[in-house]
Amino acid sequence: MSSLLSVQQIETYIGQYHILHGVSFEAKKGEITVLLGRNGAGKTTTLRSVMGLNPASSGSIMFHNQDIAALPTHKISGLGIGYVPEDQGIFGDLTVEENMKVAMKNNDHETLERMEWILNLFPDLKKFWKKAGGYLSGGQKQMLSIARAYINQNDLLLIDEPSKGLAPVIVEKVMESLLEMKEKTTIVLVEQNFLMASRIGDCFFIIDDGKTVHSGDMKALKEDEQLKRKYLGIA
Amino acid sequence: MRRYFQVSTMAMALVGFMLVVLPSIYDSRSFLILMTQIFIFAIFAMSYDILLGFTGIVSFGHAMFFGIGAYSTGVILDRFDHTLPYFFLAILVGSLISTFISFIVGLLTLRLKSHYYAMLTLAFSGLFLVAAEKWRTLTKGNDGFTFRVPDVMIDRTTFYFICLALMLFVYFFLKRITQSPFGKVMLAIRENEQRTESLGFTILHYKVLASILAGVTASLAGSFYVMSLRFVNTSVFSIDTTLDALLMTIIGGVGTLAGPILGAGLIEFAHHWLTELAKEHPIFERWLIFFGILYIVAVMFFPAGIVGTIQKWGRKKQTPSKKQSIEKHKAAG
Amino acid sequence: SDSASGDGEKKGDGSKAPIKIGVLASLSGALESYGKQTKQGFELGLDYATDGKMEVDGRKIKVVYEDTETKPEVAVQKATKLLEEDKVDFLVGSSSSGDTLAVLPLAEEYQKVMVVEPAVADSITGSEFNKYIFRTARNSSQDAVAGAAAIAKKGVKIATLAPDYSFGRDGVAAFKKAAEKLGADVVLEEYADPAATDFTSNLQKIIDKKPDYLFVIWAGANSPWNQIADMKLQEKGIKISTGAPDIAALSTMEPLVGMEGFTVYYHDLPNNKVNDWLVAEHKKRFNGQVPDLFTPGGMSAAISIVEALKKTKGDTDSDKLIKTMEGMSFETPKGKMTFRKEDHQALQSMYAIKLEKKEGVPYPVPVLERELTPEETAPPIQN
Amino acid sequence: METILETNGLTIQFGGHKAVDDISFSLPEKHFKSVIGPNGAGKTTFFNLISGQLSPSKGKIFLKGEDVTKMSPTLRTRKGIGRSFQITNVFPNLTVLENVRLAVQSQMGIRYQMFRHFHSYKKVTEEAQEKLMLVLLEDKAYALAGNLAHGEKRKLEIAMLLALHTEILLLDEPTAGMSVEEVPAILEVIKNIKAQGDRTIMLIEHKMDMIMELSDSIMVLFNGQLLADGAPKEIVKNETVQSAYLGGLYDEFTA
Amino acid sequence: MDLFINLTINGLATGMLVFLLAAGLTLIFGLMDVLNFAHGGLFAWGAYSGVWVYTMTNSFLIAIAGAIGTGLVLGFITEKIIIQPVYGNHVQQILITLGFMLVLSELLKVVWGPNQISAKTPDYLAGSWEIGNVILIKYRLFIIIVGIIMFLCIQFILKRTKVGLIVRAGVMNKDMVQALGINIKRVFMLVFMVGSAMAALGGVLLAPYSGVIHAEMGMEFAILAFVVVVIGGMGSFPGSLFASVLVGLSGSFMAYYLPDLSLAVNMLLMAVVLIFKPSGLFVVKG
Ligand SMILES: Nc1ncnc2c1ncn2[C@@H]1O[C@H](COP(=O)(O)OP(=O)(O)OP(=O)(O)O)[C@@H](O)[C@H]1O
Ligand SMILES: Nc1ncnc2c1ncn2[C@@H]1O[C@H](COP(=O)(O)OP(=O)(O)OP(=O)(O)O)[C@@H](O)[C@H]1O
Ligand SMILES: [Mg+2]
Ligand SMILES: [Mg+2]
Repeated sequence: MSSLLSVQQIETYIGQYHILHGVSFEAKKGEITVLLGRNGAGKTTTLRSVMGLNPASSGSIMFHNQDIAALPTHKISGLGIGYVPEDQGIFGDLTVEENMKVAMKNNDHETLERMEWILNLFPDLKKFWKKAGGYLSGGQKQMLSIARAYINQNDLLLIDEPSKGLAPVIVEKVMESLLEMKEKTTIVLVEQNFLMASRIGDCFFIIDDGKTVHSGDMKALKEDEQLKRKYLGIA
Repeated sequence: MRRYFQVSTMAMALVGFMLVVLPSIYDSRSFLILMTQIFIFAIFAMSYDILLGFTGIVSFGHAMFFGIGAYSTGVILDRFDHTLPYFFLAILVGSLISTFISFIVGLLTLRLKSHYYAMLTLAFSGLFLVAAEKWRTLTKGNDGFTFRVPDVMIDRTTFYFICLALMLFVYFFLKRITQSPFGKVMLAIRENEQRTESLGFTILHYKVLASILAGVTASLAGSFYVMSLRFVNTSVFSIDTTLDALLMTIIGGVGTLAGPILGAGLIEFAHHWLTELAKEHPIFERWLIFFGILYIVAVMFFPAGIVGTIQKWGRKKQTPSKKQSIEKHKAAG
Repeated sequence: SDSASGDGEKKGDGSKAPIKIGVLASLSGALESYGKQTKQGFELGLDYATDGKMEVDGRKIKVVYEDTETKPEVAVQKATKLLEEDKVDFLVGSSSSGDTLAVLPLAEEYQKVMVVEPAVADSITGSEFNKYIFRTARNSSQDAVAGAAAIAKKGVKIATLAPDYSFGRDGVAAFKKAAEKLGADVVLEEYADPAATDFTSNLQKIIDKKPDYLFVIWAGANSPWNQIADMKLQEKGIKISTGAPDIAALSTMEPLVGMEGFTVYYHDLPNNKVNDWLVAEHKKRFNGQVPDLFTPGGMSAAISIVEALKKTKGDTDSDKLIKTMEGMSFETPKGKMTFRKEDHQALQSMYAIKLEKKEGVPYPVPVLERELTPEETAPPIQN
Repeated sequence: METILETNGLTIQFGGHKAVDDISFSLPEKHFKSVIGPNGAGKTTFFNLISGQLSPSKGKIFLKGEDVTKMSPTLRTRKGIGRSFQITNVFPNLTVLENVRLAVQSQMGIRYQMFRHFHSYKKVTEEAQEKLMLVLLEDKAYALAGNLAHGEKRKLEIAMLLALHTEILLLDEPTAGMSVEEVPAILEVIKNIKAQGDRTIMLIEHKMDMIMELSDSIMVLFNGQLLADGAPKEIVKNETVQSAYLGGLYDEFTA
Repeated sequence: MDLFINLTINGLATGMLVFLLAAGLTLIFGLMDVLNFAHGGLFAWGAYSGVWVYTMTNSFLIAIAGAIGTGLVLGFITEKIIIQPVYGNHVQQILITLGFMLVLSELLKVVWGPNQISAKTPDYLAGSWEIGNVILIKYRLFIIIVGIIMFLCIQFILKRTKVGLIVRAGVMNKDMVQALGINIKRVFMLVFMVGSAMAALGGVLLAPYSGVIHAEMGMEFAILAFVVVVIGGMGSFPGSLFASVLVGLSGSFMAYYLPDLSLAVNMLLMAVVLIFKPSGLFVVKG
């Protein structure tokens, strides 16, 4: 399988801080790739660099064999990349409906179908369709954020800690939905919930101190106690 | 951090000293008047900064307090006698009225987002302007009136020293307040009101206190302003007066006390210099254009104001770089 | 040789020290055009009075112009600079009453004669007066008296409309007094927000009162003329009267063609040599433009100073100057002016006019009805 | 044991929607109670009512027998109810240390002191540093709080809460987004506090392993209503809880 | 009764004029949250360029088009140079836009001189009809109609497109909007230009209304526009319209019945509204 997204040795500065110094990873078509690492390791920054929100100052980011490292964010998104940010990025004064409307790139039949699928997945959103996003509960915001990324047909989804704040039953639904989508959409996931990551991930990359320090097959990681202890502090 | 504050205190003491010896070196009285006006506007701008920079409250009607001080002084010195005791009485009256008004306005609006405070103060200062216009028996309308000042204040050099002393006093006084625990809570309110509240601080008290502090200081500035002119008219209540304070504060650096002083100096000097140029070079006839460009350039090169931006450079040097801190982390872990 | 009283004007080498005059005017901001008129007038006046030599009794005249920006604090700063650094012997100015009032105490403090031009507030030669103040400009009361003289007669009913601030209120009070003295009846006083865009309420009340005249005192750009025309006051038999302003503002008075009023100055109204010289010289220097409302004022201020100096033989001692100037008459583009002894206000001619459309002139032109003599327009003494 | 906190028919309505619906419960002193329930069940809202961020449409709240329903959040904090926030809520442009110092300052009752320099309050700074150490954030003390990574902000939240030294701690998903590696450390902190035995703690979490390990009892909210309140073992056996909340992910607990 | 109609119609016309001036600010300040103190400069430029075009071409329609063009161009320049670096920062916005305001109004004097300039009303809009004692001033009726048309157009655009939503979303979280594939820079630019064009249009329509324009006209009306935007409710067009009409009518009636208070009427109105309904009369729902 070819890789849809290939990030090579990117370095990123935020202001005067040098945050990433050499992150590399690949996301293969049709797979779920998981980025792991402790707090402050640089996972979020990595995703933001891919999205062009914190542009990388060196290194390459290839998507569909095109270097997107220098593109502005909206163009990157336009190439078919969806993003669920860590802080959900809900527009608090807009209603759930309006939040979805802003996200929708098309208004065609397919999109409407997907909308239906999303509302079945997260019935809460339907329930609070006309409510301001800012008033939603933490978990509901998370659902809305995911829903906004699902509404368009994307080739690649970058999802930052989707399980955060979600009830176990919803986490399960999200997991199922990701597995369901993975046929058409390649997924890059940052996840602290190792249980979830290990269940749905195909391969993993561990980031520490702004560098990729390890990568491999998820199955192998699950079994490798030593590795888990070393990088993730769990046994 | 600690070192920085000491540096700034020393710097201010040095500047103070230089300003004290200045008149004996260069005794042009019109220059002294310019400096005196800078001191007074610096006080006014610092008072504004207590609101804007330290508590995060935007006001579009700060001229209200300036005007209250101005008219209290003008009216009392004109109606009664131009002696020192009456001047002190005038300052007291100005402060009391300002306290009262800022208390009321504060209670009415500080519950709300600062945005509405801004517009409501604009409304109130507008009403004061109309009142000053309409209460003609007291104020002689918008033409205003001249009055005499206490004998000790007639001499411009003496007045220069009085204003300088006052400015330094206000600076150190406000600085102490902003670095007190009280001041830290003001900063916290600026950053995140709701969180401050849940830490156990009654934010309304702090905001009202800040608003009173700012109001009284502004009123003081207003008193000395009309003392320097020996004349008062309704322009002290105008939106331009508020905007002057706002510009000086922002250009110098919001949230620093040296900023407003520097801002006042910068704007007054730039003004002086540009109008002088206007007399010699015809291209500067429209000197206001260059004045406007000055503001624009200031924002572009000193986004946090002059003092604020310099402070940021200083901080950059002081904080350990990210790499160092990570290494430390590793060594510890 | 040397006739000055010699209080230090001579330089050591015997050549005479120049006489210095500081002129304060709004050279930028909203009143810029007034300030520039004063400045041009003043320059012309000095030339005229000294025959282009720019000296009196062997002493050169030097002028320093300063911009007050129509801000009292700037005016004070600049006036102090003039007095302290330039060591001027006279102050002249300024374009706004506020600035001028703020500077009055300085004239007193430094004991220098100040010639006020063109600020109008009555209080300058009234409640805020000090003996160093002389005024070549007319004051609000003179305007009002002239306005009254132009229209007030026995039995005439007059309504007034003025902006709601000192200028308007003082003006109407003075007008009322003058008009009633002439036997007219002021039946209604309306005041509008100086920044108003809508005058319906005021005009409606005026229409309801059915006066013979509506006397308008207005300054500022948002004028009521359009709406007066739109609400057809003239068709309803209410004649409009007001002071004709400077040329730029005259062009906004198209709807008022036919109105009877007064003016301080319009270049072809006065008939005297000084004015002829002014108009000709002004055209020559400023590519064909005619002098405007406040140009002759600036010129008069200059003439008054030079005339006084001629009388003192170049002596700039203030007490001597004051004594000389009190009651002094001098020829100006507006004819003879006299500084009244009591309040140092220059009594001067004003002009009753009618606005008419003239071929080739893009604005309505004030046409002389009658020259109002200085005695006729003398305002009450208020200091 | 004595009851420290009690609610009586607590209800809040937003428009037509009852987010918290008639909840009566009581919390014994020095107890550790967890609150679980699906997203939007009203857990955070329940905390907001107790801490005073929201005021109820109906019902009463008693703290140590005193009716605090009408009190401001400020007063309640001073009376001993401290909380952390689900959505990270810090002072972004102040340093991490300053953030905690403000909490310590409040706890020590230094509020309106205007004329002494804050440096003369050494104890405050020391105490703040100590709290930062506790949550493994000491080397970020001089970073601006707004520049922290998400997990670090969560830790700062906890440090600020601890600094308040309140008798009651309301923890709203303290470890959400915290890395697998650090959760145990924070868990340790919470355990220590519990072990000291002088605090009453309420915890909202979705991490069942953590809840099972810490809780003396669990209450379950559903659609704003109190569905169950009891010992952890019993709660996880509840069928509604299993089907509508846990799903299959945590089979291990129910087995 | 006639009096009542006269006061109402003229109050309404003033209100509509205020609305035309405030509409652009409703976009720029209300929706985009930019404290643009240079907005008044755009009125003045609209008025001056419009009046100039009118004297050159003698066609009021071309004058209006000219003013709108000026507004668009100035809006482009302003957004690009002045506003872009300071989005989201009110403090910087105040300083930089006040600076730009000085530049704009002084440049007016450079181009057209410091004197006030008279503005003529086109013949077909000049004069008035008199029906009984009711006086209908043609130009004022025209203003009322233009105001209504403008309001309907804006409402239509905002309701039918996502622009309004995108702008509000962009103000809250610019990064996120971009991550959703929207070129927020371009959207802000366009909206700012439209807002500026509306300001310029307000300016050129104001000119014949008062008959004269001058370089300082901007600031005066800008403050009134800010007041209207705030009491109407930030970013709400129905709110701005309502507030404008309220300002117009209360000005007109107060001046008749309580002339002593008429100077204070706008400020009183704002104070009362803010004390009793701090979020403004209309809240943009969401
Ligand atoms: N705006 C910023 N300015 C300065 N430093 C920053 C900024 N944003 C992030 N950092 C720093 O960069 C590092 C990496 O942050 P990042 O958010 O990418 O971490 P993360 O791996 O996503 O962590 P978490 O699991 O806690 O979300 C952290 O040390 C953080 O403090
Ligand atoms: N201020 C508010 N206005 C309107 N509705 C609100 C408000 N606050 C909360 N709600 C609604 O109340 C319900 C309960 O929200 P709450 O935040 O308490 O849920 P929660 O149990 O904490 O959920 P989560 O686990 O997702 O954090 C939600 O449907 C939410 O939309
Ligand atoms: Mg992260
Ligand atoms: Mg919650």
